[in-house]
Amino acid sequence: MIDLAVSNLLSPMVLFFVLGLSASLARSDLSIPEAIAKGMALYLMMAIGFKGGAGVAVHGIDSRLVYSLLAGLILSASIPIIAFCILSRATELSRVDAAAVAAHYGSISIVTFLAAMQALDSAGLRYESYMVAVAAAMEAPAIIVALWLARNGGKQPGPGTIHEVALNGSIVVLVGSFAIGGISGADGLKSIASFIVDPFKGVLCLFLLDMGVIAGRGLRDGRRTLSRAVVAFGIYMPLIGAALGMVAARIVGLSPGGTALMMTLCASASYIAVPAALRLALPEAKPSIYLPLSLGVTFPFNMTIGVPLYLFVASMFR
Amino acid sequence: MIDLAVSNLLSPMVLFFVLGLSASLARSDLSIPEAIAKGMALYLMMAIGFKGGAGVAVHGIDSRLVYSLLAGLILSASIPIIAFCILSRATELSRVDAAAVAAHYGSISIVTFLAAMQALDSAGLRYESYMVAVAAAMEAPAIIVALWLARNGGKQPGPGTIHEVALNGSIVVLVGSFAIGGISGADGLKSIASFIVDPFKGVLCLFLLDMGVIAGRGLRDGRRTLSRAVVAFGIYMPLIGAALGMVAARIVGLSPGGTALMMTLCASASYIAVPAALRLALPEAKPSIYLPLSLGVTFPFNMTIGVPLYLFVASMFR
Amino acid sequence: MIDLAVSNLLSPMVLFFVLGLSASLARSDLSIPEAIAKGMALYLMMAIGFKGGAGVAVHGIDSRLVYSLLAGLILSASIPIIAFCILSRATELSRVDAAAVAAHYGSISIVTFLAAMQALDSAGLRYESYMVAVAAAMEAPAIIVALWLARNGGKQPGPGTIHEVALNGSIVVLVGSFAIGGISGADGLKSIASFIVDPFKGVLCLFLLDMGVIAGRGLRDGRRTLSRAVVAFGIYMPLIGAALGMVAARIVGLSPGGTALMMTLCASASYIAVPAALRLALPEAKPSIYLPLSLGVTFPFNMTIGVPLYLFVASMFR
Amino acid sequence: MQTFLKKRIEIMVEAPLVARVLALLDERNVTGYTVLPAIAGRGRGGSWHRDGLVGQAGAVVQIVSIVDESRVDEVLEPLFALVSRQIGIVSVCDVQVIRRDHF
Amino acid sequence: MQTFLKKRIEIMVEAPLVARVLALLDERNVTGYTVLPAIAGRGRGGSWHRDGLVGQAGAVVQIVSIVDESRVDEVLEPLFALVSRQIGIVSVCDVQVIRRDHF
Amino acid sequence: MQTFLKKRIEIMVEAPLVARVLALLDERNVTGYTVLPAIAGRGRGGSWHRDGLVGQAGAVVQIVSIVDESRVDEVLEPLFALVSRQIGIVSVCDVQVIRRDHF
Ligand SMILES: Nc1ncnc2c1ncn2[C@@H]1O[C@H](COP(=O)(O)O)[C@@H](O)[C@H]1O
Ligand SMILES: Nc1ncnc2c1ncn2[C@@H]1O[C@H](COP(=O)(O)O)[C@@H](O)[C@H]1O
Ligand SMILES: Nc1ncnc2c1ncn2[C@@H]1O[C@H](COP(=O)(O)O)[C@@H](O)[C@H]1O
Ligand code: NA
Ligand code: NA
Ligand code: NA
Repeated sequence: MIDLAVSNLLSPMVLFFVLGLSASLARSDLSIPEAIAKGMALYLMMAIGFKGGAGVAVHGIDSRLVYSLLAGLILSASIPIIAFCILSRATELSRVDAAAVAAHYGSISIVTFLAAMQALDSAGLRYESYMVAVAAAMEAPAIIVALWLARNGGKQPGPGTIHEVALNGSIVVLVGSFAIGGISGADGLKSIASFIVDPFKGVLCLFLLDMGVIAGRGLRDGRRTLSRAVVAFGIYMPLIGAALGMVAARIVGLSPGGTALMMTLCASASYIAVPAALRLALPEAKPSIYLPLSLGVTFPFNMTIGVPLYLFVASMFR
Repeated sequence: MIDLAVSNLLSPMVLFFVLGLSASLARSDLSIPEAIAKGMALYLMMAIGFKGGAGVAVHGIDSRLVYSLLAGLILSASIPIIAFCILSRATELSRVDAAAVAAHYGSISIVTFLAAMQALDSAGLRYESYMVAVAAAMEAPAIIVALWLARNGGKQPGPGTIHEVALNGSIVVLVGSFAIGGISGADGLKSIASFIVDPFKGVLCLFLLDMGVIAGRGLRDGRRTLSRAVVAFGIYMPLIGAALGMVAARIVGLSPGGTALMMTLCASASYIAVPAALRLALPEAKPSIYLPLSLGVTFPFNMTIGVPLYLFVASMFR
Repeated sequence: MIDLAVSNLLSPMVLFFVLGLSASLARSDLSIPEAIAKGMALYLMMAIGFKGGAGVAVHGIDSRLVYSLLAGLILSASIPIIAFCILSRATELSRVDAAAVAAHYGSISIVTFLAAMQALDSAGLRYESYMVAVAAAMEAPAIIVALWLARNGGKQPGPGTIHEVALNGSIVVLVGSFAIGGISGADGLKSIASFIVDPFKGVLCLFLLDMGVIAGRGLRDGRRTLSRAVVAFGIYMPLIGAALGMVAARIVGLSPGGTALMMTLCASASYIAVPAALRLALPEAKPSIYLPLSLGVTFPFNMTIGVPLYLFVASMFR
Repeated sequence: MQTFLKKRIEIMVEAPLVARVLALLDERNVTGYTVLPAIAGRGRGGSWHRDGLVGQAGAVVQIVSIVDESRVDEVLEPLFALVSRQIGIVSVCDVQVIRRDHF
Repeated sequence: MQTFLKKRIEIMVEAPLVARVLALLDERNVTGYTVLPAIAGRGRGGSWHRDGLVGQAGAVVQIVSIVDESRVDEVLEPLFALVSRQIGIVSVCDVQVIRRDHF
Repeated sequence: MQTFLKKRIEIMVEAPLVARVLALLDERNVTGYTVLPAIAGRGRGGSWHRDGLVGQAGAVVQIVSIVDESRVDEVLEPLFALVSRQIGIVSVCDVQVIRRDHF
């Protein structure tokens, strides 16, 4: 366990994240241009989507694929309800703010997922290729549930909002690349491997440097706007999510690697897709609560402590 | 033929193009930052220029190089005249608009050229390295001819316009990299191969995802502004161009691969350099006609049907 | 010597620089988006920092490391004094402008440093990995000395300025990556080598194309604003700096490669970090003097003539 | 030189809302508008910065539209309704233009 | 605080034309100008968006120049001539500045 | 529709100075501001362009802040002091806003 945690904490990936975080907290002017960050995000989506699809093409479609997708959908829809109940009791947040925060924890952070995949690769643990599809499936449901929680029978999200979330650029690239990878198979993967496989880890390091800077900014904002009870939620909620993810993964029968990924998905909180959707669908909720909480508290927690913990727990099921 | 077409249509390259196109038509917000798209375009120019130049350095200068350049210049100057005559008869476009559209078809689309090169590589067909130089030579002449057609003896394009087109950034990078490749030769190529050769195909995939989005936007705009006769022109004109290119390539004696590339150059229509030049030199012409036609009709046609067709026809000369 | 110079001048790296320079002087509209240029700069910093740190991890910490850092600090603090004395006598610059120019020559240009490292690699000359740390150490001291020269006992730079320079984004990435490379060692380097090692040279070529364009712009501006005496200073000052660097390197006992790098650091002039700092700390100094001088005169001089010269001189100590 | 009095409407609105504002302007047959990016800002709800990978939430975009005086109210009313629950600032000033027909 | 009345000229012009507009301003010895990027827009000729690899055609850029009232006509006349055949909108408004000498 | 008179302060300032200008606005409790990028410009000190890897020196950024008339002087005085030694242009114009409480 300690070995795994130390080797994860000393991986270039996590170190670059910490570098960005520290630079941001020390008020360095280090920053990555928005266009570059978006370009890298697109690249990472394209790469994991394609690799996942090619993996499925090679290993064949598993009966567990469908169960895993179902499990993901159910978890993404039920975690917000649990989060909402906890927030209503344990914090001072208003109904609307609690629902908004809950939506973030039901949805996922693809960067945390990437970090977990990379940690599995380093540890030599294998995982199901289709977990990428599960990640994509878990992006949206939480938003719809949260809107229902916020309104409690009031007016429902228009079809506009659902369309916007489902055809969100990054989901399109992820799912589309997954499909292209599935069609192209091993040959396709080989033909573009020197773009999407070889430099992948390095790009992820540079990307995490940026994410560290952003998380540091979130942390600084959070100091002013978040109460202790809310910060605590940002740390124990991932553990609750991970536990649920673990149970679901065991029921579906995922491999230890797949279990670790499912735990990571449930533990992670969105900070891009969900905030944008909520600004349209739930403008009364305060971004100054949900953004710093997800980005400045939960994301760094998962990157440093959460992911190695989930890996350790999952690896016991070998 | 069907094999070739299917394998081209199912290549990751075309699939990513189709993904972008579909996302755009479904009104997804998928988009690539302008800076990233420009950076990739620069990279692709640099890479094909350098590889072309290094190829010439290795294989020696071919007597056909000069004839090919000449053929390219003549085709780029004469295709607009043919296009103009057709447009004047078959469509309702004004003299100025017809000349503007004609200019686009005389000039070339470097992305279509790249796609054809990649398809040739996949099919294992070889081509002359200097075709890159032919592509560069064909960028500008069409503009001058078209201005002459539009004015029909009226005032000529000032030296400013010609300077602007000839020293256009992307031509400078293409020609400059060709020269640098020629000077550096095989050693130079080897020293930067892991930047310009290995990831090339993958970058092209990501770039075509973007081009698909742009083409989709063009297609959407075109629906509103283009008449049927004009849309039809955007589909049969590439075939006429390709036929002329084929004849020229046979006369010059190009290899089957080189023939396919010459056909592609003649069939493709510009959508970056020519529109910008025409806004200065022929502001009366409506961009809402020539942009969607070239980008939304001809470009997707060539990417999906045209290129495999030209390859098939050219491969019969083996 | 002539061999070395020719092979350096005909390396793709220098040829791309010259391409950018010529395009800019011929008023081509060739330009690289700011975001891409910043992204490449970040990449290059990350790559040389990491490689340097991993190198130190592999070869162990050298007692000369500390001496080299010390030498760098002393040179960076004393070169501005020498430059200031020369400028006061040989040019018509005001006290404040002379101090501002002097600051640039005490600090360093990391791109020139990269070009020298690459030339050493091509020539098969080895150098100390920690020279990257020396480069980082030499960025800031010159600024503080120059402010003191400009004010001559007047008000000192506030702690704000020093904080801004020391936590400047690019220094943070360079030093941080050096540290991460040191912690990750050879294994870490291997895991991201296909991102930071393989494509490095190619990225540098594209980056130098951009730097050529910028230098050309500087040269054009300089023609209008710089007197002959100032231009001359921009050419002989690097030679003085290189001579001092050579002496220091011999005293410290650096390898021939390390000596060439130390000479290059002393010969090069900053054009990003120092100008930004001076706009805050010494706003009376005219950017229209120091920017074109450093960027349009000294930088191209070092890229074409300086670096091969320093290599040749240093290689005689073999 | 003869110029004509028009109104310049400047809308600063949070990025996720831009599509709706533009749809509204289209609906009201405003002759044209231009969208300008912003890189940073501060308001009562805290500060934001566009560097790095940031979502749209928080960021603000500027929309400029020059319209005839007679159209101003027709545009402001629904804009007010739209922006009142969201983050947005609308300001109007007098400008002189040289081409009357364009607006 | 004492301020001085000047004119703020705002030119929205299609990107390929920018170099010519700036050359014109230089010729007329305007003391200064600043060019701002735009990301999207709509006019009578349709809409445009700067994302992706798009050429310059269609895209619009904003040029802002603050000038003395006495110079306005001198600048507007040739601007009108230049812009009349192309895509461009010129508007002028009153502003107060704090440094008189600068313009 | 009822509107309220406010002042729009537009500050064009060299990029290295932006942090200090924003700190000043924060200090004076201005309710908000938005920072817009610029891509090129010319002034008495020559021209600049943001393409390529350029440092911050030379480049200009635009800061827009809409404030109540009563606050204008309070903001302009220290701005003037800050900008007088540096590169910067401050202009103020009248605008009508639709939400009074925001400023
Ligand atoms: N008075 C103002 N002047 C200019 N921009 C403002 C002003 N107030 C707010 N903004 C912009 O609108 C965003 C949201 O403001 P708020 O809703 O007050 O948090 C800020 O981050 C600024 O970008
Ligand atoms: N009334 C307007 N206000 C602001 N920008 C405009 C206006 N009309 C046109 N534009 C801009 O100018 C471009 C060309 O307009 P047009 O020539 O009408 O097609 C549009 O795409 C907009 O970016
Ligand atoms: N009159 C003006 N109108 C608009 N922007 C200006 C004006 N004068 C100067 N600028 C901007 O301020 C920068 C510095 O001006 P200067 O201090 O005159 O060199 C210029 O590069 C422009 O971007
Ligand atoms: Na989750
Ligand atoms: Na053609
Ligand atoms: Na130096």
